[in-house]
Amino acid sequence: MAEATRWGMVVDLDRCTGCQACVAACYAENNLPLNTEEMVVEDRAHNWIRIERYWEGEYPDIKARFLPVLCQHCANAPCEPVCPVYATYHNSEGLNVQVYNRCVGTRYCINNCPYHARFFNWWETPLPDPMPHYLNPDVTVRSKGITEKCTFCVQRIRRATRNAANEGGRQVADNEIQPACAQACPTNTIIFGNLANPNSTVSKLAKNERHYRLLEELGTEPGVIYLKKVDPHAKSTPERH
Amino acid sequence: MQDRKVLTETQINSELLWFVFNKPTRFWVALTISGLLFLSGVTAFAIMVIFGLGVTGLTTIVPWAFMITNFVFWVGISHAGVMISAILRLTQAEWRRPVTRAAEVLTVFALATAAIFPLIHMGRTWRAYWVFPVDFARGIWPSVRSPLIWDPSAIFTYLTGSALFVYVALIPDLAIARDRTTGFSHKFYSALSLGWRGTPAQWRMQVLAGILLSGLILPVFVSVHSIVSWDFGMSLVPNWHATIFAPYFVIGAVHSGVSGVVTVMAGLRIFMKLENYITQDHFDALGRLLTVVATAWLYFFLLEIVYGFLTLETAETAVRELQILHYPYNIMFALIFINSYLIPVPLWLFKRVRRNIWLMFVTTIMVNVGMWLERFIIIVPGLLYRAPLTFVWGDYTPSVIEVTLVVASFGLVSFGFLLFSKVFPIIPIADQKEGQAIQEDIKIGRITVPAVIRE
Amino acid sequence: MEITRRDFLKLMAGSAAGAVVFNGCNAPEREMLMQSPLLMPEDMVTGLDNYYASICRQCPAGCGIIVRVIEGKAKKIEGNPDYPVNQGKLCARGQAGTQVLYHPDRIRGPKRLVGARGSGQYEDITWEVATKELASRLTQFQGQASTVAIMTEPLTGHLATVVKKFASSYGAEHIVFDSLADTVERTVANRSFGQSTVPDLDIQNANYILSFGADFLGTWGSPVRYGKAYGEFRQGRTKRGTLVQVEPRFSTTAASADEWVPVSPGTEGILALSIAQVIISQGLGNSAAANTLTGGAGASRLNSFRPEDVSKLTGVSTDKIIEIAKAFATQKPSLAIAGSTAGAHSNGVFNTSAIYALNYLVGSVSSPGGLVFNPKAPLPELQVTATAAATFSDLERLAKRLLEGQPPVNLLMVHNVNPVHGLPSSLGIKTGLSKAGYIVSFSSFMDETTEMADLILPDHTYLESWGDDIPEPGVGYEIVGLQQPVVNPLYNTKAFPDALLAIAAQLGGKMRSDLPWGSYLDLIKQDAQKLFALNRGSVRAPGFDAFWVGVLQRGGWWDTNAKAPAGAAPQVPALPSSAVAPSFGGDQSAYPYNLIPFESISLSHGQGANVPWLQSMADPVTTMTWTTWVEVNPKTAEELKIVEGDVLIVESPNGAIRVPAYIHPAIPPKIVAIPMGQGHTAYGRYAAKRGQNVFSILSPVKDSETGALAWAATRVRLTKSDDKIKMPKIEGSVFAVEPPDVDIVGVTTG
Amino acid sequence: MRNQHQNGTNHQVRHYQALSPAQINRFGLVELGSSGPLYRFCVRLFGILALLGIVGFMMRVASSGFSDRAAWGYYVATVVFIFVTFQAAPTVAFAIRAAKGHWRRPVSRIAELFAVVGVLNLILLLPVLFLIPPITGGRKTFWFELHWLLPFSAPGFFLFFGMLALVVCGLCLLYLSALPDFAAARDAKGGIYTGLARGWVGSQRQWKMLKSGLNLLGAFYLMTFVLVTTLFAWDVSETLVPGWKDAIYPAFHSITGLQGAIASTILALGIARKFGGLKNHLHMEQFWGLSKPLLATSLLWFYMGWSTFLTYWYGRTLAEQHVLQLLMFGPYFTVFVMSFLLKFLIPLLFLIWNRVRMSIMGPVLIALSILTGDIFEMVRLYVGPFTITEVGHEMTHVPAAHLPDFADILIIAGAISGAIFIYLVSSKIIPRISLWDMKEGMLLTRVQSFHRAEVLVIGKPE
Ligand SMILES: Nc1nc2c(c(=O)[nH]1)N[C@H]1C(S)=C(S)[C@@H](COP(=O)(O)OP(=O)(O)OC[C@H]3O[C@@H](n4cnc5c(=O)[nH]c(N)nc54)[C@H](O)[C@@H]3O)O[C@H]1N2
Ligand code: SF4
Ligand code: SF4
Ligand code: SF4
Ligand code: SF4
Ligand code: SF4
Repeated sequence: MAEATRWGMVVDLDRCTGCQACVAACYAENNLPLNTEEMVVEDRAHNWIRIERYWEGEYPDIKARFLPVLCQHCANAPCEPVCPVYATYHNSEGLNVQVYNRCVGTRYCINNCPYHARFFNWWETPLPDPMPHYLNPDVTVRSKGITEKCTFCVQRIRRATRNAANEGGRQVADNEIQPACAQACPTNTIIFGNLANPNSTVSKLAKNERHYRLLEELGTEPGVIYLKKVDPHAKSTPERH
Repeated sequence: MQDRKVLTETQINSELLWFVFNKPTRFWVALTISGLLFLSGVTAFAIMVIFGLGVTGLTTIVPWAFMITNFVFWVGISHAGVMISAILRLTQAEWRRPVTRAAEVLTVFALATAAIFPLIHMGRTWRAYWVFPVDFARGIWPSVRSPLIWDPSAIFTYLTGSALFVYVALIPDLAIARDRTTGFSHKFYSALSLGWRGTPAQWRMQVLAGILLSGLILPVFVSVHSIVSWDFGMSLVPNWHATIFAPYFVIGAVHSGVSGVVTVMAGLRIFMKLENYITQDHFDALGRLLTVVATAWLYFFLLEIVYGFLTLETAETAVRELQILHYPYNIMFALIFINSYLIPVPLWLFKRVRRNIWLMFVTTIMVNVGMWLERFIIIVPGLLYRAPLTFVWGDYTPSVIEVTLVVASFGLVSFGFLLFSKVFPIIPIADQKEGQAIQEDIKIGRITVPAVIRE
Repeated sequence: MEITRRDFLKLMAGSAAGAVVFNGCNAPEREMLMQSPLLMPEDMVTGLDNYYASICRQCPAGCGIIVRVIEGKAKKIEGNPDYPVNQGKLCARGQAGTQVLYHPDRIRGPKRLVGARGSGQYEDITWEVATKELASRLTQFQGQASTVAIMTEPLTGHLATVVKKFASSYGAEHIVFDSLADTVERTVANRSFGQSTVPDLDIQNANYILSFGADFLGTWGSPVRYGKAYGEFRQGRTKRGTLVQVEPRFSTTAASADEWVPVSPGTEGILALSIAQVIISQGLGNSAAANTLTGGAGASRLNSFRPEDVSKLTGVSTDKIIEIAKAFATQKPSLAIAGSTAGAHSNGVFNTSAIYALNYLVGSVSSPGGLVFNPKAPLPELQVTATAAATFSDLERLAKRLLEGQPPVNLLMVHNVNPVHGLPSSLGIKTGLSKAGYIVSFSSFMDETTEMADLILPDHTYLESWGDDIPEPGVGYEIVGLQQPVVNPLYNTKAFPDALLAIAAQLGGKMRSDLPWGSYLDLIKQDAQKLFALNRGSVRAPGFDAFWVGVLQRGGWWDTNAKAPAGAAPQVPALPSSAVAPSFGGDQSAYPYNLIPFESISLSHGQGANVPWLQSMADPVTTMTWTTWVEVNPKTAEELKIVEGDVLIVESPNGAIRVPAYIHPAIPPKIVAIPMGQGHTAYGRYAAKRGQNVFSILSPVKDSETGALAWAATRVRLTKSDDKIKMPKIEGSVFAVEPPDVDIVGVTTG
Repeated sequence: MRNQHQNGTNHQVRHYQALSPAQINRFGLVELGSSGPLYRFCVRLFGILALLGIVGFMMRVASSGFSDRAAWGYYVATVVFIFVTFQAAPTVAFAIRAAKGHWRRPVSRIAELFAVVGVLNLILLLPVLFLIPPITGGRKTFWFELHWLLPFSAPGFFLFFGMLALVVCGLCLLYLSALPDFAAARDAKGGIYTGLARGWVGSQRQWKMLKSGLNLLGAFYLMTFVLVTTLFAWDVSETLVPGWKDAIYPAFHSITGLQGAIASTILALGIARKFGGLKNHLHMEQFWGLSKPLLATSLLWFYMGWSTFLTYWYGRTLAEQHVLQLLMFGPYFTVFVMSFLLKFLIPLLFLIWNRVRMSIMGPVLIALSILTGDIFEMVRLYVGPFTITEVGHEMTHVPAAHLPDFADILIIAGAISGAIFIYLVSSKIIPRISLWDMKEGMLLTRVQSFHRAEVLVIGKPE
């Protein structure tokens, strides 16, 4: 790519309703295994994006706060240095990439991801026929013993860049790439784009005064920028602004 | 050393080689039991490979638990060998002589067992060779920035070193065995004893090699557990990400390792009837050593716990709270403290306890129960309450498979140890004789004081 | 010193550790470039994909979809960015369509019962045999046509045409079944606004939304459409809107609201009238409207609703009522909506009409930021839209008739509905069905009702069929959505309308002439010609073929200029001067808790239960998956000495179910809530024998005016059982609150 | 009695100097009370410097008062320096006694004598107590929210009583160890020694009590020392720095103390040998014996420091970056490099050679390097933290380096001189060599021939 690229995302918490459309979209796009009841009970379910719900206050003055959490594609990703085989690495476009067929399944990266964004294939999880028909051919189906996680729908990024290259080597347009979750999200909570381009929608949104990054104090430099929830009735304490 | 026995060289030879040349039933029983335990582990591993790691109790929240705990535990035990041999050899502690080989052999088998665990805990053990630089064709290398690459390097260095250590010290004894055997055994011992004749030149070489190896292996010994600790320290997991881990792990390893040696010594003394060699003096000396080590360990243990609170950060304090207040971790926490310090150390202050083989046997086993739990409580609670994201805090219960693997590891170590002691003398014969030679008495007025000759 | 972790690691890797100590501070900020030499699927070209526009049929909202198809296999469903209802967005259920299409438990061809009814023993037959079989039955009962009934879901578009024609031509009864029928809302729309369809909501432009029970961000109405508008309402414009949710249960919408007002169940209307009282007495609202609404009497008509008088009854403080009233009247445009629980009481119409009337007071009827009315369909042929569902009273009569055989039901044809699962078991519908003469099911899945069938003529799934749709709630202008098959039918199934046409053809005579089309597609195309002839709207073309292609490509036809006529304001009915109190099934002393069943955001009231993605998708607030739970307030839990996962026996006067408790900090202490959708005994491997069906214990309380089921009017008692389960939920093992020292969910007050 | 075998091949025997008990006594007691010109000069010099230190202290108070914490950084660093070097030295006496090294006997007293420095340091500590912010000040602290339980400034309270216990213990240790020598002095000279040696007759019971008393007091001294170091580490430096979350730091600090203890002892031995007339008592063997733990503690110092560094670097949270910045790479970079060189690199590069270890000059110079390094180290660890005013979890900006002013220099020089002054004076009252220990050693050692070699036979009575 000619243009400097740092793929990033803005998640506007004031829009999110916790509806889970993004979760289902990610299941469908990325060939996630079926999260059986056992997997959920055993804390082994795969949700590359999940909607965390925090409680604040007590009945009747209680608030639920929704927070979509996915891989933050950290510029300083703690998951990367611990991998002994380079199965997770950083690419030149700012993506934290997971190379499934290189992963030996140490799960060290899972330990070290402060966002709990990584998932391990505890079993082989075949789909009953004819369900494999809906599998996305652009995305590997992971076998047992491998760690996986949100890729920012890298296959869509690849497709768009390839198309752009085929169309006379033009630049990928702003908002041309939509990860499945962003595409589905009814409220437009999720916006994706190139943070390195100051004119992109994400870059502009990222400068919104409500912006913050999750667990920023860890110095991971996430590529996902959150915009704060607006709550006129929030019990505002000095630390929480 | 109050109760030094005077033994003739012939007596030493025959007593220490008795086990090698005879086949007592108790040996075969013990070997079979430990072999079966080991086989149960092989079965458990096969199940893991065939069905996937889902058969364990591990979860996305706790991806490391029993197997890694057991890994750290055995690496810890393995520290006793060099601790006893190298340090005592360098400081010329006389009482070391009968203790060294058992300690070193324990090191080798404990370490070999430990090395198995990171491998079988992998999701794709069959790809384990990728952590070594093998993929020349595609130019794909392991990542030297990962502590998981430092681990195998350190462990294999240590394993090679300690195996060499055992072997070098073993050569004169192999020659003794060679001279007393015929047929295949003779050929076997001949080959291994590398033409040892006991010439002054050979002895000089042997002593020099021993001292050199001792000096070289000490840094390795410190590095191994430091590196193991960095598997945790280099992460961002609350409670794991602690500066203290390297020395804390090393001192903990020495604590559990020396305790392990005492347990094994007591077991040997009873099992092989070695009262003439492994004497109460040894337990006395090791007991005193343990008191010091345990106290140092306690200091680090307390520092580590206190520092979780000192930060006043939720992620850290939550883990301490879990460790100290919540079932079942509170029980384990109490057991660690009680088993590894509160009961044994005050007892060891009494000479009578230190000289009581059964009490030493029991207290050192207690220490290691505590130390196993200590590793567990370092590893698991930190993961359970990993990050400030309280939304994803979880639970962990080990599965039968994991418990089996842990039990099997004890089977494997005993199996190896037993097999070794069947083939080689477990007390260094030559060293024992040297000790006999340099012991002296001196008279001061009316009392006689035991003394040793300083070269 | 700005050193990235990678810099350091590189140094570690590349140089002696000692060098780091001294050089570290000067290390340049540079990324460590490490491209993998391994080939990944995303790097490969995997073939050509096609995208087909169609309509989502996972719920009645009817969003526009685009399906990615590769080599004849549907891969991914996406929102149609062009389609006015959802504008490119899609909900989770919409995403899950591929799992419906490729579901392993689909019925793969026509079947005939060979064993006893309900035994599940069927033989495979051909469509020819199947059609003949049904035709001969129909011929047999031609004399007593009224003993034949067709039961379907609420239908729109040409499917409604075909079914209605079929029924009327034969003389059969057409029963429209919907567990959560919108009868009350429709009645109020009609009475208060003179509308035959439910109005659309201009959420995007509203400034203050006062929603009574309407979970419009979760399950009510057109969630994707409303969700999209809600996003704009929050952050898509200069002034952020305010949302107040008045509801006894903490729904998804309550969770997103600026304020949640837990109101006593069934008193929503009283609260609304109290708000009206404040607005009128303080002269805040539109005085003309106030005059009309009070029949000229002014605030005095509402004297019995003064906040201080109703505060105790509604459980909302006087101050809060006044505050809401003032805000509602002043922060215009404001919008009052009622739905779900507000209407699901014995006084449902009273509640709903009182709430909607508030819109008159602030001038939000048919104005920006308020209620938006829809025009009639562009063609009279499509006017059959919005088939009103049978009321609960009708279904009670049906059940009685089935049970007593008087008058008999000789032949019952069922399409896409599951009354056995979706009705209170006190009705005895299952026993009733077992007594019906002959049952034919057109279902794609072996659900509880289909299990009772004698003959099964499986329909295609919606991704394999043609169809059209006039969405309701509409978009404020004329729209016809077009549904097309995106893949060839997987199995030996037949589209329901085509099956009916084939039978009609077989029956011949009047049936044949009333339903003359060779196929359902012919019918659709025939009317598409008329749309083409209008020569306006989103697709205009020189010839029909081009028009047809255009409509297929865009997913339908619409005309943004064709809005509802301004027309004369409808007759505004006066507000009641006295309250209609709710009544409940089960008396307070024996059954101390109000049970609020609620629609699951993923499973709806049961349709989604066979789809594994939807089963594993977390409920937004509790994060529960795969099962049923009962939401219990922590205080109540303390009184009952229960903890999460304890199985409770939830007992109403009409039955009991065993459900694990979820300790829910945001449910009022005297209320318990249970999601709908589970408790299937059949319906495929992912649905069967899972959770409990809350419908089964509902008391047969009805809205006093319409006879609709008052499904939120049951009282229960709770008993702790000895069982305990580990809850299948996404959240962790502790109560998730933000730690004091870290901002997890950033919140700002302005 | 045998004389030195200058050309012998056997090193142990080479330096073995057998003296008779009478010789030992005579030599040890003759110097008590008497003094040479060099001694007198030193006492005067250090006395005057100490007085200047008091002047410096006055200047500090006058110019900064007690509220400006930053101004007191060098003062605190000096107190801790004296603590981790001189005051630490008695631990060496205990350690070598417990290890039963046969070469230890002439070393113990020289190390134990440092206990008297504790009295001075206890006094110097008093101002520090007012400088540590109280726990009620909102700072992150080990004492949590315990202020309801502890109505006083908890850190100062525990630090003071810990220090008091240490000083008392040190003096008791010194007194007990010197008791038989006092008795010898009493027998030879009388005077104050009659009072000091009261009751000592040398009965078996008394000897037994003396031995176990020395062990107990020594162990207690070591543990109290570690405890007080830990308190210094926690309350006087670490908790002042937001984000400094370093569990190893107290242990690291204790190791600094043990390294300083050995270095101080070696330096004192060197001076005593060169200028104090102890040539016949102190031999290469003593320096050799101490140089091994000196190397070990230097290595441990690096090891623990590296652990912290590596952990912080991998963690790389913002807080950790700031702490590294403050303590290593930022304002105190030079200071850090100096302490790293003097306390680790130089000792390592030289002490790994047996040739250096087996000499007298070598260990002494290394000890000097380490002690100098300790000054830098204390500046790094205390001056920096004292310049920080913010409280909380994370430092938002790293303050600039704080340089010493004239008052600070007077304080540093004065306090150290004061410590030396006290030591010198005490050594005229208490024998610098443990006479009874030496005599015992003579009794337990023989030189014998073994086969063709001449060997030492050492009695091991326990
Ligand atoms: N979806 C899918 N993908 C596949 C496969 C599959 O089965 N399904 N099969 C895989 C396999 S086995 C293979 S071998 C590859 C084949 O993949 P390709 O090598 O891409 O094969 P083709 O598409 O058959 O032909 C390549 C191009 O060569 C042109 N061509 C034909 N004759 C000549 C000629 O004489 N000179 C020149 N210069 N060009 C010519 C053709 O017009 C065409 O544009 O595809 C692989 N990819
Ligand atoms: S969020 Fe986790 S998985 Fe993603 S880059 Fe960061 S550390 Fe790695
Ligand atoms: S689980 Fe896979 S990606 Fe993660 S650290 Fe291990 S090998 Fe690397
Ligand atoms: S970006 Fe793609 S992979 Fe990541 S959560 Fe969204 S849909 Fe899933
Ligand atoms: S789809 Fe959008 S609104 Fe719904 S949960 Fe996901 S991010 Fe939130
Ligand atoms: S709201 Fe209904 S129609 Fe729209 S996508 Fe969801 S299920 Fe489909």
